[in-house]
Amino acid sequence: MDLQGYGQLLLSGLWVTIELALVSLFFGLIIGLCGASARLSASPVARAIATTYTTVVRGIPELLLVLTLYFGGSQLLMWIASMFGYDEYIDVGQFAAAVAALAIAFGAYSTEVFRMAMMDLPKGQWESAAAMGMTPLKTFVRIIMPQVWRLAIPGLGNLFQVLLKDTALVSVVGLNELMRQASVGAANTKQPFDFYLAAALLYLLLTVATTLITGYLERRSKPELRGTRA
Amino acid sequence: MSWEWGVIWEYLPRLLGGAWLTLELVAVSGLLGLALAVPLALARASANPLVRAFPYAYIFFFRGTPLLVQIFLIYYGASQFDAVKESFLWPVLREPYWCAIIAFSMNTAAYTAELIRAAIQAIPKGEIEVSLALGMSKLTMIRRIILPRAAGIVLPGYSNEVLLMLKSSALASTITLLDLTGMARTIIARTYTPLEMFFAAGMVYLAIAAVMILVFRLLERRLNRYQFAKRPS
Amino acid sequence: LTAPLALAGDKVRIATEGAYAPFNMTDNQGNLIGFDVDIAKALCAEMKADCEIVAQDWDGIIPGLRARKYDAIIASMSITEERLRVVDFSEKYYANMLAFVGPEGKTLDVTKAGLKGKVIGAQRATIAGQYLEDNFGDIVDVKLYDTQDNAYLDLANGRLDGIMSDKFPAYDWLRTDDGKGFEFKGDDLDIDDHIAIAVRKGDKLANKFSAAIKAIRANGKYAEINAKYFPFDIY
Amino acid sequence: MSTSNLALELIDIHKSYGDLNVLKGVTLKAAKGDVISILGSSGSGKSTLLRCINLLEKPSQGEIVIGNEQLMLKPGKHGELEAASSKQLERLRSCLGFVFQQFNLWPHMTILQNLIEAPIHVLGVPKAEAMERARKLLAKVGLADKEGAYPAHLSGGQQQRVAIARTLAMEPKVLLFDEPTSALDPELVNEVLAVMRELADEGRTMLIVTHEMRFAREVSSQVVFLHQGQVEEIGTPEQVFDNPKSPRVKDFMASHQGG
Amino acid sequence: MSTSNLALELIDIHKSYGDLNVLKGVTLKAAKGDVISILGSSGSGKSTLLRCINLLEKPSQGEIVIGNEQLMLKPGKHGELEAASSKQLERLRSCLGFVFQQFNLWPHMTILQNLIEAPIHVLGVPKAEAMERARKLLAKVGLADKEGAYPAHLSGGQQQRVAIARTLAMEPKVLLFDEPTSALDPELVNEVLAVMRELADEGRTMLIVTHEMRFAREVSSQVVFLHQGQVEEIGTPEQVFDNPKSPRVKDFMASHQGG
Ligand SMILES: Nc1ncnc2c1ncn2[C@@H]1O[C@H](COP(=O)(O)OP(=O)(O)OP(=O)(O)O)[C@@H](O)[C@H]1O
Ligand SMILES: Nc1ncnc2c1ncn2[C@@H]1O[C@H](COP(=O)(O)OP(=O)(O)OP(=O)(O)O)[C@@H](O)[C@H]1O
Ligand SMILES: [Mg+2]
Ligand SMILES: [Mg+2]
Repeated sequence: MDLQGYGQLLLSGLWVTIELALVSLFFGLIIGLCGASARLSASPVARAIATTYTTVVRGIPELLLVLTLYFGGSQLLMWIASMFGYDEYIDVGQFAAAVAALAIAFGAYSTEVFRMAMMDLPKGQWESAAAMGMTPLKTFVRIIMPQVWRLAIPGLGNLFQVLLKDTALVSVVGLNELMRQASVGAANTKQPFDFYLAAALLYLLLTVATTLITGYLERRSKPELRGTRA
Repeated sequence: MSWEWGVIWEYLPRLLGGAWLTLELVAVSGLLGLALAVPLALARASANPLVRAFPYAYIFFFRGTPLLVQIFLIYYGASQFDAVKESFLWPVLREPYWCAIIAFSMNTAAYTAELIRAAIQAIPKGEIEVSLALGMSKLTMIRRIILPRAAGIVLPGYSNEVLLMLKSSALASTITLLDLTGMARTIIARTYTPLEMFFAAGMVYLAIAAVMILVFRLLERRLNRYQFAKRPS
Repeated sequence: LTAPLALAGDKVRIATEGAYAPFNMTDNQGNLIGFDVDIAKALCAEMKADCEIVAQDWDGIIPGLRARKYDAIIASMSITEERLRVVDFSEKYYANMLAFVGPEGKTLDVTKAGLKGKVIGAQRATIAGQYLEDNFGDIVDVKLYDTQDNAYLDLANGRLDGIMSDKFPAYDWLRTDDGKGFEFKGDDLDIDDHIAIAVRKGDKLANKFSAAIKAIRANGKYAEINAKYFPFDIY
Repeated sequence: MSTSNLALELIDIHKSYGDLNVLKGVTLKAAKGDVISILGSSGSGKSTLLRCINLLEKPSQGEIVIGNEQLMLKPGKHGELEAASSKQLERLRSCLGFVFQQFNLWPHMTILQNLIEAPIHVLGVPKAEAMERARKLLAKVGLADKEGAYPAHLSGGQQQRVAIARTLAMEPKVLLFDEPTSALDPELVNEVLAVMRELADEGRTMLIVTHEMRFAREVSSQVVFLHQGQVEEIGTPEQVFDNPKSPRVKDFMASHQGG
Repeated sequence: MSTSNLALELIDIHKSYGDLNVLKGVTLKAAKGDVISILGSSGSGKSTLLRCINLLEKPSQGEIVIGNEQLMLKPGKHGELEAASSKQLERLRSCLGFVFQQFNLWPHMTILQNLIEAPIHVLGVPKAEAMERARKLLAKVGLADKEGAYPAHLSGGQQQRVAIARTLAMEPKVLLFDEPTSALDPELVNEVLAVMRELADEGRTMLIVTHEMRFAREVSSQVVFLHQGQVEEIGTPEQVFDNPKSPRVKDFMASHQGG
């Protein structure tokens, strides 16, 4: 495989991909947690909003989300700002738009994962904490979250794999992530196979890393599996 | 920036034509992928490490690399070899339609196999043991107990996978197919109204997704009716 | 949305695609190079403007301009009626011609009768693609590709009988190893296709670019750049 | 029974699920040191009654007094009563120890962490003190060596003993047990009953829903028999077990003796 | 006991998990019509023994004879024995009815479907005949009206009765029960015991692992007491319950009488 010196370009793309994926993961997890709480909440309004959100976002292509936020985002922000008397041009950066789009998409899928995990948790776990006089917030943070987390890790790991590959869509807003760099390399050297294979190998590398990390997190979240039976 | 509704209406019929191809691609490769996924999942769940190895590698590769690369390698890659071009496969492989179907089927098979495997392993062990205790052969048990039971468990996850496949099918446009996205792009090339066209295409995707979600919900109600039916008391 | 922007002294941000050899390309250090880029630099020098050249995917290039992500597009973009609805153009900086390319030794009669039933490829979202669809769409099987390179690949793979493309990039490709065994078929098609610089509607920058283009044509700078890429004048 | 000696009082508790009236006015008093066993056939409302006491289920009507403090209730949206002040509810709940049939230990924490969690985060006990107390309780239920283990590593009987210790760590005024042994293998039941017997001997106030007749007879100061959401019979163990007045209680005793 | 009258014979069954020797040579014979209860404390190997009989667990050593046919065994990879012919294993398994503690009904099938599944797909009984037989069995266990319901809609006792009927639908030569009532609420136990008592009266050959002492005493022709993987005592119910020779059995009986 001869990359004709374009190897470092690929590596810089790989770095952008990782950066995008990690930042989107962070915000996506927050959105997912809120979404799942809303879907399971007693308030019908919160439930309706969350359900609409997951249905719509899971139903439309991520590409559309990226485009809308990147090109429409400035307009929307400026329109909002103008209501407060601020009339300057507001730019939505490429990175911000891409992260927003990816996080919104990831949030929709992870809402479902968190919801399943929360539903899988026996009701007794809430009740035993409540029966001791814990506040609902404390119960959520100290008792429920740690357990939801361990149930959700495998599902989230899968979603992260999807997210890694979805980063390829944001090249449309001018971000030089891995797939875009591969196609630039391919276009300029006329060696598409070398470049797409190289990109595939780098993605596989990320997959291996993701698998190892989720495996580690999963083990760490279940301390009782480490010890032997007493 | 002005927003042109007129363009959307003018080109809607062509978009819908593209949507039809999208549906066709998803349906055909969905079914093929499912057929491929079942044996893969069964092998992957096997106790024998030799039997597990191939599906493991297959699933690892197809889930670990972008679908775009897979399509590219199948469509442009395979045809680099004269052996392929002279073989009986060429009439199939020269068609972008079949290349897309092959790529999508193999890709979705990997994801689906993983889902089915998880479902098989989620069947309570007792239900399997009771089948053995009643004298069922392995094959009968797989056919009569394991697969029907796994089907019910896998359905919610599988509906997600089909939605994802619907959206990934947009990559068919990279190999000259005029699916919904390909059609939208071709129209954009003429009208320079990318936002309007992507919006319109997005809404068509959303409509298709909504119907699919509905169908899956009905299917789930049917397959898992034992959970839905009201307990008489 | 009419804030004053990007006049002399300000920074001018210019977008190009970076994947359209030999006009705009990316070298293995990630730098943008090529005819368009050289012209852009020459024009900026002429205008004494502080310029920055950025790479942008083709699909998002006009929306990005309109959303003020940059101020001008110098990416071998043809002036068309549809584009004129949404952006303004400077004067042309070169003239494009279309041509058919096919395998050496196979006859490809590029008349309506001769092309009947053939499979011809072109890049989507290009003048060539549209010309092909408009003029031969009813008789040939048109295949549209995301990139020109994919079209070349399929030509080499035998899925295509020929390609309709912009002439100059094809000329460049025919000189590479991959292009061996292929040749232009028939005469060039001059369809009065002018390549120019796109700016936002109403932006005075267009006039400044036009003036600068005239100036570099006059002072020999243009010819110097032209000679780097082609042995004939492409203006 | 003087008022100052009152540990728990339930007045006319009603509860319905939709059309189903599960509790139809239950009144019950427990003085400090009382051990009250609640019997009744499946579906008679025993668990529901217990869960109403600390508002895990919301009663439709009734009053609840814990110690000398009345739980303030207000009508909620769906016709049932809810706590008027969540502060008060949380405080009163921490005075009521509830031991579940399914243990409900927190699987992600060690045994010791299970025991100190609520004292620290609800009562605000300093960590060192909470740990000391927890270790004493573990010794008491015979599990001193298990403090670092996770719930998944214990047998059912051990888990239930930890659950009891966890409840005791809050030093509750009243202990509520909902069939604490029925999720256990017959062999493990005795472990848990032994711990409960000890608690009764210490003079703790306890309400116990159980199917262990022999145990109930031994430890209870009062036995309550629930039938279709009402108190069918109440009295000393001798009265209820040996001379029940109600024919329904007679039947029940006949089918459960020796079973 | 003449050979032709033999229903089941186990000869010197051994089983270990890694270093743990769970069964250390168990020999047992059941003639047609015998009802053998297997007692023993938790962990003594009762379930393991039962599961070895139909090779749900693979024994490390031993012989198994069902009716007049010996189950052919061959050494497997990890030192344990496995069936030499899966055909024979399947056939012999269909002669052994196994009733699990956890019922293990197939939740996606109706009660009737649960009953006809194995007869049709293992024995090849025509569907109409299988249905007719299934309905008779459902009537026998008192659930004639439930054939269209799904398992989730039945109470535990009803589910266990369906599980028994499903096993009977195969017309097995020997019935094996592993604590068939211990997953049930005390109220529901009697339903299931009643059905089992009836089967005993019909003269079925049964091996029953149970903690229901009264029941074991009533229905058994023989009682086997397992201790640490060996037969500690065997005899008629009178011998084992009232005059056990082994001190270990004496202790066990003392702690279980009346419990
Ligand atoms: N969440 C609920 N929704 C509807 N009905 C319920 C609910 N919880 C309990 N019930 C019904 O209320 C009645 C009383 O239930 P409860 O659990 O209090 O009985 P119990 O006396 O504890 O029985 P058991 O001995 O079986 O535990 C039952 O008929 C039950 O079906
Ligand atoms: N799969 C296994 N791996 C390792 N050890 C096991 C396994 N299954 C059972 N054991 C061990 O074998 C021993 C006997 O278990 P078995 O289930 O046969 O006991 P039992 O007599 O049925 O007890 P119980 O009355 O509790 O059901 C126990 O010590 C148990 O821990
Ligand atoms: Mg109860
Ligand atoms: Mg057992």
